[in-house]
Amino acid sequence: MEILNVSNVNKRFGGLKALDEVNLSVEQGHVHAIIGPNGAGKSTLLNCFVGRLIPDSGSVTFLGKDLIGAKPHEINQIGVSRVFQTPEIFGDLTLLDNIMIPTLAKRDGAFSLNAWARVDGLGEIRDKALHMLEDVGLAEKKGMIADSLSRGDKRRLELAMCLVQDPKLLLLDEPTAGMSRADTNNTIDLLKRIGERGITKIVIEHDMHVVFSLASKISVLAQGTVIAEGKPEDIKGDPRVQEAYLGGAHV
Amino acid sequence: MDAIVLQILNGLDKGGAYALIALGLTLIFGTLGVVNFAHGALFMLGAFCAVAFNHVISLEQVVVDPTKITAWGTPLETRTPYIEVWLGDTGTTLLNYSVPLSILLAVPLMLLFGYVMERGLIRHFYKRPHAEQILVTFGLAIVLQEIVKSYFGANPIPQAAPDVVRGAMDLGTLIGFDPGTIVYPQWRIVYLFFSLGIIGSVFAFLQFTTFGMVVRAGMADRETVGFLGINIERRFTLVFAIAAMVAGLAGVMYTPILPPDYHMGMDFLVLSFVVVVVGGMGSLPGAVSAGFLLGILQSFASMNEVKTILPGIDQIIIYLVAVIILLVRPRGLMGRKGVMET
Amino acid sequence: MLTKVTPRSDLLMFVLFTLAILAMPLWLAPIGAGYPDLLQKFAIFGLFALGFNILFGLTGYLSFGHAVFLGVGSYAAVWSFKLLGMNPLPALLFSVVFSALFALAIGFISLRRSGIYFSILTLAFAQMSYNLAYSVLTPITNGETGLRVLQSDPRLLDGSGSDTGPLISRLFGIEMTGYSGFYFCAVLLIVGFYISQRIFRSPFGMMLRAVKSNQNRMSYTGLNTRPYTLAAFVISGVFAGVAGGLLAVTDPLAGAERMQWTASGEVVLMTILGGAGTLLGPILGAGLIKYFENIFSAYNEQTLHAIFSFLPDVIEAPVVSIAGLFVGEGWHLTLGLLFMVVVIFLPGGIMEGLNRISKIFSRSKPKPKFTSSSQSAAAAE
Amino acid sequence: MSNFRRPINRRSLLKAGAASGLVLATPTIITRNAWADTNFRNDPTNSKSVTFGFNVPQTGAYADEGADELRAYQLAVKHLNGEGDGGMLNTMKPLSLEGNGILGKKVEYVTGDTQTKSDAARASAKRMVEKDGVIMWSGGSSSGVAIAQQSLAQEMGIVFMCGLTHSNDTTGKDKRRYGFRHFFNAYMSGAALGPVLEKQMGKDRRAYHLTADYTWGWTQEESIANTTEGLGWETVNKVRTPLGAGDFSQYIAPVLNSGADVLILNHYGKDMINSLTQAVQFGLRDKLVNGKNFEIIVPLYSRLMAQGAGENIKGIYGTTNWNWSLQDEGSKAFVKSFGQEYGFPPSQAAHTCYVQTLLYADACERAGTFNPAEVIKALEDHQFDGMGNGPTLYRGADHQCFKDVLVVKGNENATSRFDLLEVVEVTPSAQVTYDPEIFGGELGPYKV
Repeated sequence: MEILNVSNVNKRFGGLKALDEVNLSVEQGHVHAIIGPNGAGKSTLLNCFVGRLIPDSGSVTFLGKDLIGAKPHEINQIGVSRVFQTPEIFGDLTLLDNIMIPTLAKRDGAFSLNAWARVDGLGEIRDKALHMLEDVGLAEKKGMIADSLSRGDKRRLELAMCLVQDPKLLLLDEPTAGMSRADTNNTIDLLKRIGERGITKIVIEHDMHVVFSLASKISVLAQGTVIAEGKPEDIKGDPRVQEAYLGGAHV
Repeated sequence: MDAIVLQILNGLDKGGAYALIALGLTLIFGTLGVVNFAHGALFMLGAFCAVAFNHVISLEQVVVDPTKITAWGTPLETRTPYIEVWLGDTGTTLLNYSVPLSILLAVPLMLLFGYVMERGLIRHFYKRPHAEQILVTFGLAIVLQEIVKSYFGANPIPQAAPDVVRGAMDLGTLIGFDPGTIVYPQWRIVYLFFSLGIIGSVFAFLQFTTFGMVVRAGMADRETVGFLGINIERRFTLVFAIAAMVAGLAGVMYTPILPPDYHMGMDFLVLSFVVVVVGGMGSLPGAVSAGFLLGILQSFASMNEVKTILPGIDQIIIYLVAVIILLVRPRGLMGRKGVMET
Repeated sequence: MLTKVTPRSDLLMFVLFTLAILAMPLWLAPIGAGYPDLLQKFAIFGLFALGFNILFGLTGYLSFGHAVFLGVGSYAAVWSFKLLGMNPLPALLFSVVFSALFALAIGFISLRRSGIYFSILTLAFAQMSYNLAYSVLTPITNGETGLRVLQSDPRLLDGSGSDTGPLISRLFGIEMTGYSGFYFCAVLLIVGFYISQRIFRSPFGMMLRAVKSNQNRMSYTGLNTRPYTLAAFVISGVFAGVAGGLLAVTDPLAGAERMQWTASGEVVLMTILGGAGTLLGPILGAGLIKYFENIFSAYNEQTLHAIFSFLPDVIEAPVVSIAGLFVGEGWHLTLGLLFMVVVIFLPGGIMEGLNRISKIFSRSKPKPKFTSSSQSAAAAE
Repeated sequence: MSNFRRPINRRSLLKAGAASGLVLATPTIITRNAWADTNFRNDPTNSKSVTFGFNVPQTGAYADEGADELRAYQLAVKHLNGEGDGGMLNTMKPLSLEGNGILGKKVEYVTGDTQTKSDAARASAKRMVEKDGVIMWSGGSSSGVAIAQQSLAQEMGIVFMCGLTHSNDTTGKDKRRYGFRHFFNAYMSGAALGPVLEKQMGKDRRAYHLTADYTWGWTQEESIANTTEGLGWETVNKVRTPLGAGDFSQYIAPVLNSGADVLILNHYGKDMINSLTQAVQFGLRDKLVNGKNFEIIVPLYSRLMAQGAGENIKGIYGTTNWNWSLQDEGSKAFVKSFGQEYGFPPSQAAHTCYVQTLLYADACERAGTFNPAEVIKALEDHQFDGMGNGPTLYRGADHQCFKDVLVVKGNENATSRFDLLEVVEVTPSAQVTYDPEIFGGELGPYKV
């Protein structure tokens, strides 16, 4: 079943054509990787999915709902979560708070004037958040201030913040960039485990090791257009892809 | 028609003053990222450089005549400035030019003060939240003005412009109006050209010198410049000193228009912030255009014809314009994204 | 506040706070602040700062025009006195309604921008209100002289003209001046503190901290930041409105100068001085500034000579003249120095100072960084 | 009267520490009874001294004026206690004071800062009443603040002797039984100026008003316009300017071509200094309009304003309550006494505050009690002389003093830096007296 449909999306920045008639179809339960050289428009495309950018033309639908013009929080509320290239977390709050906030957002919706309850009385939410922290291996740091985490831990925290919401579609913008090999492998394991929950994922990634360990389908973006699409093994051998990368990556 | 020309002239004149006062403030915002609530106090210190200079050169020789008694019971004193006693007519001329001459005092003094202030205080607040910058600079402003008050008192101290530019001049005759219709104070015209000159120099300095290029690069991206091995810190100190000097010069030259008192900085503080924000944080051209825009609009809003239709409009025009501009243009006229938005 | 925050510790804090406030006439008397008017001001400005802190301390939005709600609350209360009579309850209701409406309107527009742009928008609205109230709105505000209750006002519930006594607000026959006025304000301060405490510990409060921390993440987490900030803005506006209403209740007069930018700046200073984002800090800051304003300004040469009379004359004269720079007409200087000293050495305000002191006494306790609840981290700031 | 009002009898902060326990322990029943008809708040009967409160602007634009007021008050207290040369106690007629304090009690005082803000002034006054136990307070430099304190005085039952306040409202629509004003007002300024303006500028003039946009400005504009229109002058325009505008050029520029030949500045303090300085810079004084010299009038003058405006005041007409150059015995005695204490002559603000303090003290002495109801009656319709303004009446109907008004102009040949104003004419009090009914208002009860 198709979960996300992108058709004929165009986006210009001044004279630069960032996205040129992009078409994409993401199937439920798949891990769909988007690869391509720097400046190919990968992040721009992701921004069009979450309401950060509005395409000049074309349509983006998620489970039949039009995403264009919708606000970021509305898009999240219908089941799309995103991990950023540089982790976006609540830096001055504790790890536990960082997880509890998305948990509450899932339960109470985009706004709730819940000023009379006590956070420390929210047993169920708290347990769920603690559980999530354990899942990503941050449980013993739950009382720490998020800004004091290492970069890798911050990424894991952000991932946990998205996962705790049980999204239908998870967008990952270079989830392992800047991580050590060991951390990268941990993250791959983690993402695979999520796969078992049936969360559809779109991954932007440079690291082909990550791409080929995770992806069930790959789209290659170059200069704003999709130049190739298919299963990992097909893409590996595609000459257009190799040309696009000019041997710059270990394909 | 002549009324409108007069108000445009007045608006330019006001705008020049606003732009000049806001210039240093926006320079500090843009380069150092510091919200400087002591900027009004720097303006006031500049004005008091003129007062102090005048005090010094008009130090009086006091001749006491014990045979005559004043009404309040003290011996009669005859006072003559030393400078006139020593230099005669030259001394009188120097006294007459006290305000422009005090620039000579204000430039080194304000540069030094800016340097000390940045090294001693501001530097430690670059990374601190804006709220704390506000508190510490506001505290400094109060301290400065109280020191000035304890020495000079609270009452305004008049400073006269030199005789040659003290009166008004008939500008209308130059552009074909009837004599006596477009008459404008000469000192205000001097001030307008002075502010244009200072604004121009600051722009030229930033545009055409290597120093200026580094500072502009630093305004755009501080970390990168740091990576290039350039000591941006020291340059920022100088930028702060220059900003203090610009504020001080604005103050010196403003004294004949507005007799200075210790509180004048606070009176200008809010206004200069509005100008800077309407122009867009950290944008020099923005601050200058906002200064002129607000000046001209304020002049027009004060016209009787306008006030009869919209009573009280002259009282709120500055703020009303600020609200409208900020709603239409989120970062003011020329602000950059992400500056002072958190 | 370094220990774990629990419902129990909050209750303890609330009870201690209540006792401390109610006993203020006793323990403030030795430092010369135990007289009704200043006690009322402590309570009222404490409430004002408490409300401001809900906006600024939690969301980080620095309103530079918050005094407008203080002014609106005062005007609304005095109009209630004029129209309905001297009962403080309808007056406070008026204050709440009007300050909430103003806050809703101003917040709706100003919150479209953030950072310094937000600050300037709020400042602009407050200055417009102040300038208009002082001049062209005189029929509503009575301009410079200030709005007062007159014998000729309708006062529907009191019955006009039947009462020729002084026009003082009364609740069930109790005059809202003097110590009874203070206790009325104190009760509202305690209620305000309770509400503030609940908000701090609630999911709503956590969301407000999230706004301060990272708005981007918030919206990608499915939370709409605008209603959160607007709700915080209105709540804190209503706190200010009630404070303004109380100013009118204890002294039935409302003047435009309450809305001037200096008044808005004052509450910012109170909050930061005490410690923004902490529960008690803003109240301490408010108390300190009001104490300076009323007590330090009252010293004069005569009182200084009396204080230093134990010194020999040779020393006394210079000591008095130096001390004179900082009190009486120089009290602003002391205030300015205080701001600088606090912010340079105690970035977290007075509360940080208190925390450091309490740390010295409790070195043996475990590190505070690993608290198990989110709230303690913020409360310990 | 409610049971909740308790008079607090602590005199000074210094003693507060020791005394606080006692005060709190005072049984309510006693204080309740103490608040009977013959008693009053802060009754000093059982004390060896009485305390006055001097509430003056110590911060803000009027701080220097406040400082001068405070000097005068300190001098007045000295004289009342029999120290110094006695000043106007030597010239005051009739005189009941004996130089031994008041009713045998030594006079002490406390001070406070009004900040020239109503709220701050009332807070400071309440401190004096509630904490320091003052029996009277005085001071101030602005009408709004004076009116705010006056109504507080009525609520508190403590007499307030106004400092410098010039609005008609103070003793007009906002008059209070517990408030008294020695200073003159806008109406009297207008009435006094009229004849002089007629003599100096003729009957055919066109006047342009710039008016500070608040109540004092409006009452002065009205009073002056009534006078000048009575002379046959035409009023070209009345323009309201924001308080504290700083730069008034946008309001002054249109005057040039309005056809007016007189500019009337209804500004006070810094506003007046700025608008006058700027008007002169616009060349208005050098202008010839309709064949006449353009003139500027500043209806209310003070020495501090004259100092602030410097050269620009030369030849400009206005009125003042008192000037140190007056040659009557009272003025001479006061100037000498003040000058010897502080080294320079007093301002009109200092004078009015000094006189107010003496008048209050004298009224207590005459009433034989500090009970405000009796003191007020002693002040009402009291006639006196020798206080620098000639024979004066404290009118009971509105608590306004009626005395001669000085029309002055900026001195063109000053002999010293204090010699700024030249007295042109002393308008006799009969010419400035008016019917109290014209301003309405209600004084309120004697007992509160």
